[in-house]
Amino acid sequence: MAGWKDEVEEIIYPGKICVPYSWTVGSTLSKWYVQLRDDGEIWANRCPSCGKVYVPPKIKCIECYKDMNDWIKLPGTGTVETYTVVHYNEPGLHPKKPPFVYGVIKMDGADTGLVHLIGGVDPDKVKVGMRVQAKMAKERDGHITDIKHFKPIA
Amino acid sequence: MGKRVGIVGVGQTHHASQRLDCSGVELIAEAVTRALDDAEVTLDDIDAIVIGNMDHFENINYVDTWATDGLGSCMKPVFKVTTGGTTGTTVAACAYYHAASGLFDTVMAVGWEKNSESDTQAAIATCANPVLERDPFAGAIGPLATEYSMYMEAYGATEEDSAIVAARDRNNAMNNIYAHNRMHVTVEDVLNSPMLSYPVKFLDMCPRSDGACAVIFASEEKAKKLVPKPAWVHASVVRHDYTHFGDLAWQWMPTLEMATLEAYKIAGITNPLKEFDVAELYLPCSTCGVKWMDSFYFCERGQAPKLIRSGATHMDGIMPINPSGGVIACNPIGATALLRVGEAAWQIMGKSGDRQIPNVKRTLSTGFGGCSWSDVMILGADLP
Amino acid sequence: MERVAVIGVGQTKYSAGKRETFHELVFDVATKALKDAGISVKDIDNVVSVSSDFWDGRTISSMAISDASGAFGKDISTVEGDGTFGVLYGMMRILSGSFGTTMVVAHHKGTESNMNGITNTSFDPLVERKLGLDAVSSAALQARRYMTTSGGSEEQFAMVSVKNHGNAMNNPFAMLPMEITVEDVMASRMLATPLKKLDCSPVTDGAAAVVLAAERNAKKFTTNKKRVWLNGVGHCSDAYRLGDRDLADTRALKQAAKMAFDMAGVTRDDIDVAEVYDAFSYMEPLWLEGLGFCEDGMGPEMTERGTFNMDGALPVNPSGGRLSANPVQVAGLAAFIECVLQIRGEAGKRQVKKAEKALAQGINGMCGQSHCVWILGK
Amino acid sequence: MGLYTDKRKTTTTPDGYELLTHESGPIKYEFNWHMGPFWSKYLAAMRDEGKILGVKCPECGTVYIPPRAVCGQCFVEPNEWVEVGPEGLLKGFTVVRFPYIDPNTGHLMKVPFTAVWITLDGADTRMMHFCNELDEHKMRVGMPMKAVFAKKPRPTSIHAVDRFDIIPGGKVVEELHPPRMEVPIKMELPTRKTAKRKGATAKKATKKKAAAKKK
Repeated sequence: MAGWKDEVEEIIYPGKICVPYSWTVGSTLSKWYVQLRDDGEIWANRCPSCGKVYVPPKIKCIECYKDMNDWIKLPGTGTVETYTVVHYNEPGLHPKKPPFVYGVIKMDGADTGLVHLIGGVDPDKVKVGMRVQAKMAKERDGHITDIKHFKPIA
Repeated sequence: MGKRVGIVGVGQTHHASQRLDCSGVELIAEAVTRALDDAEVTLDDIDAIVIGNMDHFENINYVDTWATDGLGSCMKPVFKVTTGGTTGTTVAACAYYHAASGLFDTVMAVGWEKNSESDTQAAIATCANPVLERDPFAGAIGPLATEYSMYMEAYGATEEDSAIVAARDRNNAMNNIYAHNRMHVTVEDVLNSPMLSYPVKFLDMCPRSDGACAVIFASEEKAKKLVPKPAWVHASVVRHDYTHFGDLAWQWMPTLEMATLEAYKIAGITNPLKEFDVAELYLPCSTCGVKWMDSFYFCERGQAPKLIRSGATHMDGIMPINPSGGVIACNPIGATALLRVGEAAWQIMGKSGDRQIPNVKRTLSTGFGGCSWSDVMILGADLP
Repeated sequence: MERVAVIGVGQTKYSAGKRETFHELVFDVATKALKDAGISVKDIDNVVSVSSDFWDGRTISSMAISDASGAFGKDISTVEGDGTFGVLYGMMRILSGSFGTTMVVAHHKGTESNMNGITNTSFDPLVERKLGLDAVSSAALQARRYMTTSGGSEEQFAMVSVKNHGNAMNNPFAMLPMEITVEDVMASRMLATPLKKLDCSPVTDGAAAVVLAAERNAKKFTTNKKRVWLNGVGHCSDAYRLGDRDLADTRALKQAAKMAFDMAGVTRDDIDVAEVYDAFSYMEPLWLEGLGFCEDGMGPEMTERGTFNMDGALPVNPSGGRLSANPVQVAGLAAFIECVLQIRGEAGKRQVKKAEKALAQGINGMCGQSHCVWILGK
Repeated sequence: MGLYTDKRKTTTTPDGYELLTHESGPIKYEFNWHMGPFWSKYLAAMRDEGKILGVKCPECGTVYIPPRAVCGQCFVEPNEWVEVGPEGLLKGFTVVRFPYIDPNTGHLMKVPFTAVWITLDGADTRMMHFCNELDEHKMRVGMPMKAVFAKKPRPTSIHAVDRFDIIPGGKVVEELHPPRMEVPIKMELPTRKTAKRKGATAKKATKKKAAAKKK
C-alpha cells in the first residue's frame, strides 16, 4: 500500500482548549494586593535572616527559606534596570497596542525588581537608569494592573 | 550497581476541597517545610528536587521553575516529571533514581495540586485524544463503572462489596488529621448515596482536593546518618502500554498486573497478604478496592469479595489497606500517589499517629492514572 | 561509578508545518535511533519521554507516545521540559542499576499552537502573566540588561545570528540555513527592542531520540566508533521572578557547569565544540560566559573576534543552533545529538576537526532560569 | 504528628487581610492539529464514504481503531487498511448526568448523555462514541450496536458518525475473562479468623467508633 500517504487528503483540525481558572492568591499576595487595591501602596517584605527585601513579597526568602513576617511600605519609586519596547502585535495577550514598554524596575527600598509597564513617556525616550514612579490605576480590583504603569519622575 | 535508598522524611499539607489561605506555591511550601522538619534537616541538606503535577489543572507551564519560592529550589538542581494520576509515584520514583544513581545524596520529591482552581473534569477530559476521543470521553468514572459492572456479572460481586471498601477507607480517614474528607459512614450510607454512573455511587468515588506532599529520599549512608529508621525502597516499577482509551480492555488490569508481578519479583514477595503489613493503594473508586485485589495478586480472580469480607484489609486485619483513608478520602491529584508512598513510609517509621499499624516491616504503595498507567513501590524496614 | 554511553541517535529534519502527528514523529525518530545503535526494540528496557501538555494541547500528552517510543510492557516515565533533562533522567535510571538501556524521546509541534500564548503561561498567573509577557518580550528585557552590563551591541548579537544561520547551511537537519549579513539582521522586523526577527529562533516542528546504555551493554551492542560517553552533567535553577534575578547574571548556569566539569574531570580547554542554547542571538555569548568559555562581559567581543566561528578557537553551534531550528522540548536534545555526531566524526560538512570532547546545554523556563549542561567524550 | 496548625478554615491572612482569588475568565488556546496520514484517511473515509477504516498489524494481526502508525506490541507500522463495522458490540458505557465544562467551548456540557465504547466487527480495539439511550438499565455490555452516520454533508470529525444505536433483539455476547498466567504467588483466601492481625483487639475499633459518633 505504498504511496497512499501521499494521496491522502491532509486534514488539519482546528481545536481548542477553553477553560476558566480561579487562582487562589494565598496569604502573602492577598495582603499585598489588598494594600495595593485599598490604599494604593506598594509593600515589600524582608527576610529575618539575611535582610533581603522582596517585592512582590515572598512566602519564604529564596536564599534562606525563612518565613517572611516583616513588611515594609515602599515609596513606589525606582530605577529602570532594563526595558523593552514591544513592537509586535498579540491582541489576546498584550494589555495595550504596540508600541509599548515593559521594564524591570529596581524598587527603592527593596532588593528586587518589579516587572511592569512603563508609560506616560514616548517609548523611544525610555532609558536604562531612568527614575520612575508607580502610577496607580483609578479603578483597582486587586491585580497587578492596579498599578497602571511606572512613569518617569519629572 | 546503584545505591540503596531510604525515605527519611515526609510532609503533607492539611488537604481540603479548597485551601483559600494558600496559593499553589504556598501549598508546596507547607508540605516542603513539614518534610524538612520530619527529617530534621534544612534545605541546605537537600541536593536536588523533583516536582510534579498536571499542567491543565492550574494552567501553569514549567511548574519546576514557577514553584521555586515554595520548593526552595533557587540555586538547586530541579526538574519536573508528570504522568497524570500517577504523577505522585512518578515523582517518588524519579527522586529514588536520583539518589540510587549516586549523583545526589538527598533528594526531595514534591507532588501537588490545586484542584479548586479549575473544573477537574474538564481538565481530565483534555487527556483524551482531542480529535478522536475527547468528546465522548466522560472522565475516569465511565471506565471504572464499566469494569466493575463486568466484574459483578462475571464473578457475582455486589454493590455492597464496594460499599464495604468505601466505608472502610472513609472510616480510616477519621484517624488522619490531614485527610480532606473525614466522616463516619456505614455501608448503608454508601449504598444510599446518589448514583453517579451505575454501579458507582457518590460515596464510592474520590473527591478532588487542594494539597501537596513532599517526601525526602536519601542514599544509604546519608539516610542512616539522618534518621534512626528510614523506610528503604525495595522496588519501584512502572508499566504503561496504551495510547488510546479505546485500547483498554476492562476485564482485568494488564499494566497493574505486570507492574505488580515485576515489583514482587524484585522485592522477593511470594505471599503478599502475609508479607505486607500495610498497603496504601491508589484506589480512585471503592469498586477498584474490590476488583483490583485480583490485580495485586492478593487473591485469585473473582475472590476479591470474599477477601474484603474476611476483614483482612481492615485496620485490625493482617494487611490493612489505606489506614490513611486512601484516595476516596483525599485526592490532590498530583500529590495523591506520593501520599501513598509517604503514608507507607510513615507506617514503617512509626510516625503514623492514630492510624499507626504496629511493627510494620514491609509496605506496598501504588499509583494509578492516565490511560491505565500503573506504578508500584515497595518499602521495607530492613535494607533490601 | 559505572559509565553510561549514547549508542544511538535519531532526529527528524526540523521544519515548520509538519503533517505528521507527534506520535508519528516519535515513532520515526525512535526507529532511527534503534537503527543507528544497531539494536532492536527488545533491547530497550525502559523509556523516558519528554513532552509538554501545553504545547501538545492535551493533559498527560506523553500517554500518546508510549507505543511510538517502544515502551510496550516496559517501565516508562515522562520529563516535562527540555530534552537534556530527559537524558539526565535516563542516565540516572541506568546508574541506579535498575536498567541497562534507555530510550529517550522528545517531540515538539510548535506550529500547531500560538507560541506567545503558550510561553505566557510560564509566568505567574497571580502577577506577571496578566501583563502579557511572553518568551520574546522577556528575552528582550534580558538582552537589554546584558547590553548594559557587558557593553555588547546589537550588531555583535547580530553576528551570532549570521554565524549560526551560516553554520546551518552545512546541516541537513536545520530548518533555516541562510547566508545573511549583519545588515540583514539589523534590518529585519523589530519585535521587541533590541530583538529583531532574525535575533529570534523560529517556531519549529520536530522530534529526536537517543539510546543510552550502561557500559556493559554499550560494549555489547556497539563498536567503539559509535559510542559516545556521558562524562559529566549538571543542572541548576535560578530564582523565578525576572525581578528576583539580575538577568545578565548567569549564576545558575555557572553552578550547573561546575557540576558538569567537576564530574567529567576536564577543563574548558578540553572542550572542542559546544552547542549552546541560542534561542535568541544574545543568549549565545551570555551562556558562553556562564559556561566559563569567556570572562563575564566578554561574550559579545569574543563573538566579534570570531572565537566561536567554525574556524575559531571554540566552534559554537556548528548545527546552526536554536536560531536555525527551535523545537522547544527537543531543542536541547538536538544540541546533545549534534555533540554526539561531532564526536563520532559523523557531522558531515560541519565536522569540527578532532572533536573529542563536546558540551551541550539545555534550558527550562524563561530567560534561562534552569540549565542542564552535558559534557560528552570519546 | 498534629504539630501543625490546621489552617483549612481560615478566611483571612494571618494578619486579617481578605483572601483573594483571581478569575481568569475564558482562556482560549487554539490549535491547528495535523491529523497525519492515518487519522486523515480515517476521518476522510468516515466523512466521504460512510466507512470506518482500521489498520491491521502485519505481525500480530491486531486491527486498530483509530488507525495509527505503530503497533505497540510489535513496534512495526500496520500496513493493511481494513473496513470495520458499522456493527459492533458494546464494551462499556456511562450515562453522564453531572455537567462539566466542555474544554472545546468553555461552557457546561449538555447532560445527560451516554458515552459508549464499541468493538466494531473486525476490529480489536474500541471506538468511543455516543448513544441516545439514557437508561443504563436498558444497556448491557456485549449488546450489538450499529453506527448511524450523520446526514451529508458530514463533518470532518468523529461526528461524521452521528451515534450508535442498539440493534433491537440483538443477542448479547458475553465477554470472556481470559485465564491468568501461572505466577509464583501464593493467594490463600484468609478466613475471618486468620484475617485478623495477631494482637489486634476489637477494643480499639470500638473506641474509634465511639469517638467518631461523638463528632
